[in-house]
Amino acid sequence: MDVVWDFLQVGIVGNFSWGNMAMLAIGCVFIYLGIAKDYEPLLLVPIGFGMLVGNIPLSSGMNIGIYEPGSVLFILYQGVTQGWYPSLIFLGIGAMTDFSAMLSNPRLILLGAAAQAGIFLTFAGSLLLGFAEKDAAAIGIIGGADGPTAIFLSSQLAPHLLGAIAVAAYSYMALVPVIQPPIIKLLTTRKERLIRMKPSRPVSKRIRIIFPIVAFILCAGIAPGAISLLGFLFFGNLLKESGVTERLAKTARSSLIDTVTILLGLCVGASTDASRFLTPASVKIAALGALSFCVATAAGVIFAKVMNLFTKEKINPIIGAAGVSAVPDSARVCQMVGAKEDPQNFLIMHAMAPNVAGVIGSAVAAGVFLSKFVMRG
Amino acid sequence: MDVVWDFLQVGIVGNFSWGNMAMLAIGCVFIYLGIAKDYEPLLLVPIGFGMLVGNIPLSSGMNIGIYEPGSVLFILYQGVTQGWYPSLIFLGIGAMTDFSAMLSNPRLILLGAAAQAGIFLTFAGSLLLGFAEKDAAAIGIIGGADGPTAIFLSSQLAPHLLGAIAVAAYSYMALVPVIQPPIIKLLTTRKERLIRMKPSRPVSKRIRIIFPIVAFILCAGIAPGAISLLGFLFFGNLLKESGVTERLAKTARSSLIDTVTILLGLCVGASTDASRFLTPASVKIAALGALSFCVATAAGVIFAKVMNLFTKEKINPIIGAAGVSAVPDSARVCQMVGAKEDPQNFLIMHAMAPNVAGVIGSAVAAGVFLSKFVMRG
Amino acid sequence: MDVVWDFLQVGIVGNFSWGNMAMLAIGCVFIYLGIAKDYEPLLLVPIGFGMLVGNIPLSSGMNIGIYEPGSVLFILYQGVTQGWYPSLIFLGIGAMTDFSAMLSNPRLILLGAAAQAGIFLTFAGSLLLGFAEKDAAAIGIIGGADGPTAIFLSSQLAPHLLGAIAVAAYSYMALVPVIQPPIIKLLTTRKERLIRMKPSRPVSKRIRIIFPIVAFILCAGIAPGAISLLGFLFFGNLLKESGVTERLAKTARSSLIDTVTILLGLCVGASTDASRFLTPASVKIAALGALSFCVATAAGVIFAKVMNLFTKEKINPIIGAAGVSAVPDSARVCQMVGAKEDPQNFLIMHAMAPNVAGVIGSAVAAGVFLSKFVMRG
Amino acid sequence: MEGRISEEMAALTWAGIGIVFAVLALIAFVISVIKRLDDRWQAAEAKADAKAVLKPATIDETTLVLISAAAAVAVGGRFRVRRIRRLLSPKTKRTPWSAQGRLILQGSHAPSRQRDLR
Amino acid sequence: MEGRISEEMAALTWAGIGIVFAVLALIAFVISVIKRLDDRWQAAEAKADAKAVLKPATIDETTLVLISAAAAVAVGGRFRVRRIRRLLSPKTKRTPWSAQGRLILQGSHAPSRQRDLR
Amino acid sequence: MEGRISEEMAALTWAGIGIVFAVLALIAFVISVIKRLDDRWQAAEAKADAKAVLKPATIDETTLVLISAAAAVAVGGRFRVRRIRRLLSPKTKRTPWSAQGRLILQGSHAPSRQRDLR
Ligand code: NA
Ligand code: NA
Ligand code: NA
Repeated sequence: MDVVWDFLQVGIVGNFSWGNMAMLAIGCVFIYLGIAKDYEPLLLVPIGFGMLVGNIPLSSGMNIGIYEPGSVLFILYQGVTQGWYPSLIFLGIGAMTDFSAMLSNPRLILLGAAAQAGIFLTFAGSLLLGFAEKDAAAIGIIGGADGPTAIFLSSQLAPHLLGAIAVAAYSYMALVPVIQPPIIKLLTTRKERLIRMKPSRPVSKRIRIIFPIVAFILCAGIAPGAISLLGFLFFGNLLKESGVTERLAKTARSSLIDTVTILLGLCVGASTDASRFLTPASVKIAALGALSFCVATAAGVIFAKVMNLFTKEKINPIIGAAGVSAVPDSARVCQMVGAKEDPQNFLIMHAMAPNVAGVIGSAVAAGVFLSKFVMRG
Repeated sequence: MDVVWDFLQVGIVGNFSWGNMAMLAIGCVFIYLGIAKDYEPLLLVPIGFGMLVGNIPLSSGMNIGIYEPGSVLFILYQGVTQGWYPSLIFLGIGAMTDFSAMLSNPRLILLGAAAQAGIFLTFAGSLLLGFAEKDAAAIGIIGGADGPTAIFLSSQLAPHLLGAIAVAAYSYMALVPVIQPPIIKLLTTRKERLIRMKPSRPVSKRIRIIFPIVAFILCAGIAPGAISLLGFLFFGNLLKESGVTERLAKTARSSLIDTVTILLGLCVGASTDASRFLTPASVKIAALGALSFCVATAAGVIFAKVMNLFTKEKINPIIGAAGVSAVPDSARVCQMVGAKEDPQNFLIMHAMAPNVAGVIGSAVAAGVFLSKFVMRG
Repeated sequence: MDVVWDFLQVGIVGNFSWGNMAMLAIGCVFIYLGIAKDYEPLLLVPIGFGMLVGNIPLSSGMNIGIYEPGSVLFILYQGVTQGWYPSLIFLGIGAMTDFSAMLSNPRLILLGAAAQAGIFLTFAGSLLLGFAEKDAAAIGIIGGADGPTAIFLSSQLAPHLLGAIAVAAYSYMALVPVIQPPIIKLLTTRKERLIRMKPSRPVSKRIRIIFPIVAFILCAGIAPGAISLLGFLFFGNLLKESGVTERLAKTARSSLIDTVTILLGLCVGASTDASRFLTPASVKIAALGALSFCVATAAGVIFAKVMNLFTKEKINPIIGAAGVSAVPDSARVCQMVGAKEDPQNFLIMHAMAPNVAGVIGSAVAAGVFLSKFVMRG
Repeated sequence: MEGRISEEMAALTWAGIGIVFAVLALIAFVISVIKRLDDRWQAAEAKADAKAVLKPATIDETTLVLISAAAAVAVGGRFRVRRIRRLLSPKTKRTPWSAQGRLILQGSHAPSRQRDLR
Repeated sequence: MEGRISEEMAALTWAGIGIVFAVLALIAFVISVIKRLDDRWQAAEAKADAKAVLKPATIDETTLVLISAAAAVAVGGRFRVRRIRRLLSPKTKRTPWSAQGRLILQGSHAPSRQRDLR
Repeated sequence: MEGRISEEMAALTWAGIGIVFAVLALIAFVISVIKRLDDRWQAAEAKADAKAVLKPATIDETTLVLISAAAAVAVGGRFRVRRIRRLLSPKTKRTPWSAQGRLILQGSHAPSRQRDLR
């Protein structure tokens, strides 16, 4: 029975590790949260199953593991490490995002800018915790609350932290309904939370077509590092809004984004091999990520209150929290928090404005880091 | 007219070969069988046309042939040689397979295991016919009656035999309705073929969700070589069953699997260049493949009879033949054979159990060979 | 504020160029023509936005530009430079093209052959203008009025001219309704334009299935250089006509072709970096392209008139213009021109015959050039 | 017959059959165990369900809010949502990307474009 | 004009036109021949068809069996299938992957989930 | 705390916030300007539209021609198209690939196969 014995050696028997067992358990928790709690299932289920795939104990050299060049997982993982899965996901997101709410009330864009403060303060915090500069930038972007942006920036600046950063980003995005409400309540008075905002006016088709073109040139002209993300986001949006390329937009927002989501989730999950993932750095990243989300939420809310000091038409500061992006969960959270005080107050329409602006904002922030750090090295 | 003459030299005039003509004819036969006889048309039509594409006589050096690095066909063929087309097809198959029949009556899984004996006996037979060890393993897997598994294992262990193995595997899968009935009848009595089985009970959603997770960990833990196949199969199935990722499952079982099926079929067909394909080895492989199917069918049927010696609720041994996989044709064959004796005997529901178990079984067998031979090589 | 200043240096501030500004303007014009004028929007909108993406001024070394190995755009652009995007588009076109009109009246195929004279005369013209032989061949193919063919041939023979050739080809295809009518009128009498043609007879399913197989073997046997294009075109058509692979044909003509169209358009546009595109060569190519279209149109019309000298059933020479391909715009133009003289004269059905024959014709022409020039070097 | 089978390969032949058998038998066994557990869970749940006879909500809260909001904008006054019938499949409900699309759309003011995101 | 055309290239220009013409003319010729053959086949088939006036089955046997099976399970007794009308397109009938899905589903015992695989 | 922040990195922290703010503020400003321009355009267009009370054609000319052609073939005589109602979405109208498919199909003589290209 030597044959059987040798055979068992290459599997769990010969490579057992408690780290892998822990990661298998975490994978199951991710799947459970996705299915039973309905937290971002399109992300948590693939990532969770990917964790299982990446943490089956096995001998290396079998051309199976995601870090073994030539294996199927390694090949599919290249879309992550080379950064084009995130770009294609942004293409699909652009083709499904309606910027009308934002275009109708442009001043709300500033809330989406304010919330990105979380990114840069976490960057500083990461430096304080001893991370290298590039790593700190990649960790900071967790505060952007945008999975594809975080993965893209990590792939360019800190590939060795990609798994930890992606897992942290998606975890906190899934936990938005838990994290944000207490912070919002802490920073606002009941009177503020009761503010009703005027229903905004419709936006003409012409503006919706011009917007992606102009916004792309502005963003990319100033922060060219954002081209690989915003180029695709605004391209997808133009396909959607042009009215003559609906066929392409439909494919971009259905089979194309679905395919990439499946592969991205699976590969990101599979990259969390215990020996690479269960490290002190991952713990620090998790802590910094949580901090990042809180700071971003607070920054958005506080900035809304500041804006109210200078304008006549008051903004309900709750919607500042939607500036973190995490589309559309964080806009839902705003609606929920507002409705607790006044069930007839429909904030979600207004919250979509900072919400989508936050996506642009974090892509610009990623562009800033890329311009700074890729050039140097 | 030198120009015209030179031009003709690079085409059929300068490179005529009877081998290519024969392969063109075989390609036409494949297309004919697919269209007129409706034998597995989704596989035979692409493979058949691929044979035409791969056997047009031409001078090498034009960057066109599938074996010329840089040509379009070469690039698309990489999905086959690197093994990720089969994995993606398994993702789609997982997203369209309902394991309910099997979960409802777990003991029928053993029939799916028994039929894999064909794989290992053909492996031994190939060694006897003088094939090298790795080649013999790849040839043996034809008995698994599962195209993607056969292609995946060949790509890892015996790339030079890939065309012959894939063609043999798909040919016999198409011929299942011809091969299996006589064997079944030979090995069973009329009384056995008349056995009626109880309609099985429905399975809860919870079990259908837990199954792909648990089954993956068990299979991959013991036979990690199967990860590249079963990881994708069970991932696809989880996407289907979770109820919250239907969107991803739908894309996996429609545009994703269709696209890969088109490219895989075309490339496998185009890889059967006459000079590589028309060899004694191919003839041996064809013979071994036929043997393999027969042994697998017999093993499934006989094992069902053995199980009947020990259990009270008798199994109709016909459904043992469905254990070879070749989903769903071989389950249909079981129904057909059973209905000849008793038109009111609905075996197909029960036959689906060993049928899908057989898919898992042959992937595990592939994992066994991978563990054994990749490590050494 | 050194940080801000350094940051601005990598963007538009430090890399401003009037060339890029001009290209941004041209990109906007393309988008405008696509959306407002409805000229081939599925091509002009992606190419136009691609021009924006490729002409944002930025410092090199940021891993963003389409010519920087490793950047997202570079990776996606490989489908163009390696030539497999055009092949996949031909697969989709094959799966959506109905060759019935042509099969019903085979002699009209010759009109599709005549119009390809434009390709070879432009090839000669390009040599006269001083282009190298390979470059001249790639420029000539613009007269084929078929985007994927032009891109494929350029990628193989003249990669440095790919952007200019693709832009010229698509521009003139969009301008077909402007270019063709005066030429048609110049070369035909009113009496000729009034010729009515007999409605053609239906074609049996059997013939529609046999056609792609036979036509592929004939074309590829004589001009094997066309395999990478016609292999996919006829394969797609077989999937469509076989009746048993509708599922694959549907994916090929929807999500697959859409995805590739998006990426091809974006990348071709992004490859028109001002420093590479705004050159005298591009101006010459634009002029030769226009010439090419005119010659092709004229050749088709004149050949129809020549055919009328020898046959009894007269051909309306207008439909000769449809031989340039530019499917289906140029067939529409024929209908339009004919209807001006006699609104009850339905030429479009007849014009589809030379129209689709023209696609095959230009692919064969590309095959001729490939056979000639790739072999040599 | 030119080839021969080494002892190791012969062992592999039998071991292979055994391993495949063992893995599938293990799966069969584990499924049986889980099924037995599941039956108990289901029985327990059935009991619990029997007590909760309340008709379950057929639509989630966010959607209800959005419909109310849309109606509020359209009607411009006070009103009550009495009954909501779902026209689209309930499956889409849970997918964030499409939900995002839907939410954004509904937050927008171009109702005639809703078709786009279907 | 800076460039010039070598003799070889001039030959290629004319040869190219000729080759394209020849290939397409050949295709046109072969199609004509095949069409003539096809006309004869069709005539022969039409004759044969005229004899076989039997109304063709509108549903394949496997499907009939499955419907019978489903009914048998549901009704739990003996019965006869009198007439079957197809609700889905008959095209799907022949595609193995989807047929697989359909078969497996129908072999399953969760009829309410059938929607998933459409 | 093991790490420390260099002066450059501290500057980057604040500059980063500032740049993101500046870019988004610029977008907000440009949108406002464009919106104001658009309002004027729309007002001008509304005036122009008010004059043109003509009911617009609901179908493009090519399609009309094709329908006429098809009818001419079918009826085999003279006739007049009185009214055309679109059954498919008007969006498909503009996509060349699908239009190609449709046109070719309609140019073909196998009307029963039209389903394939939808
Ligand atoms: Na953000
Ligand atoms: Na099997
Ligand atoms: Na052409």
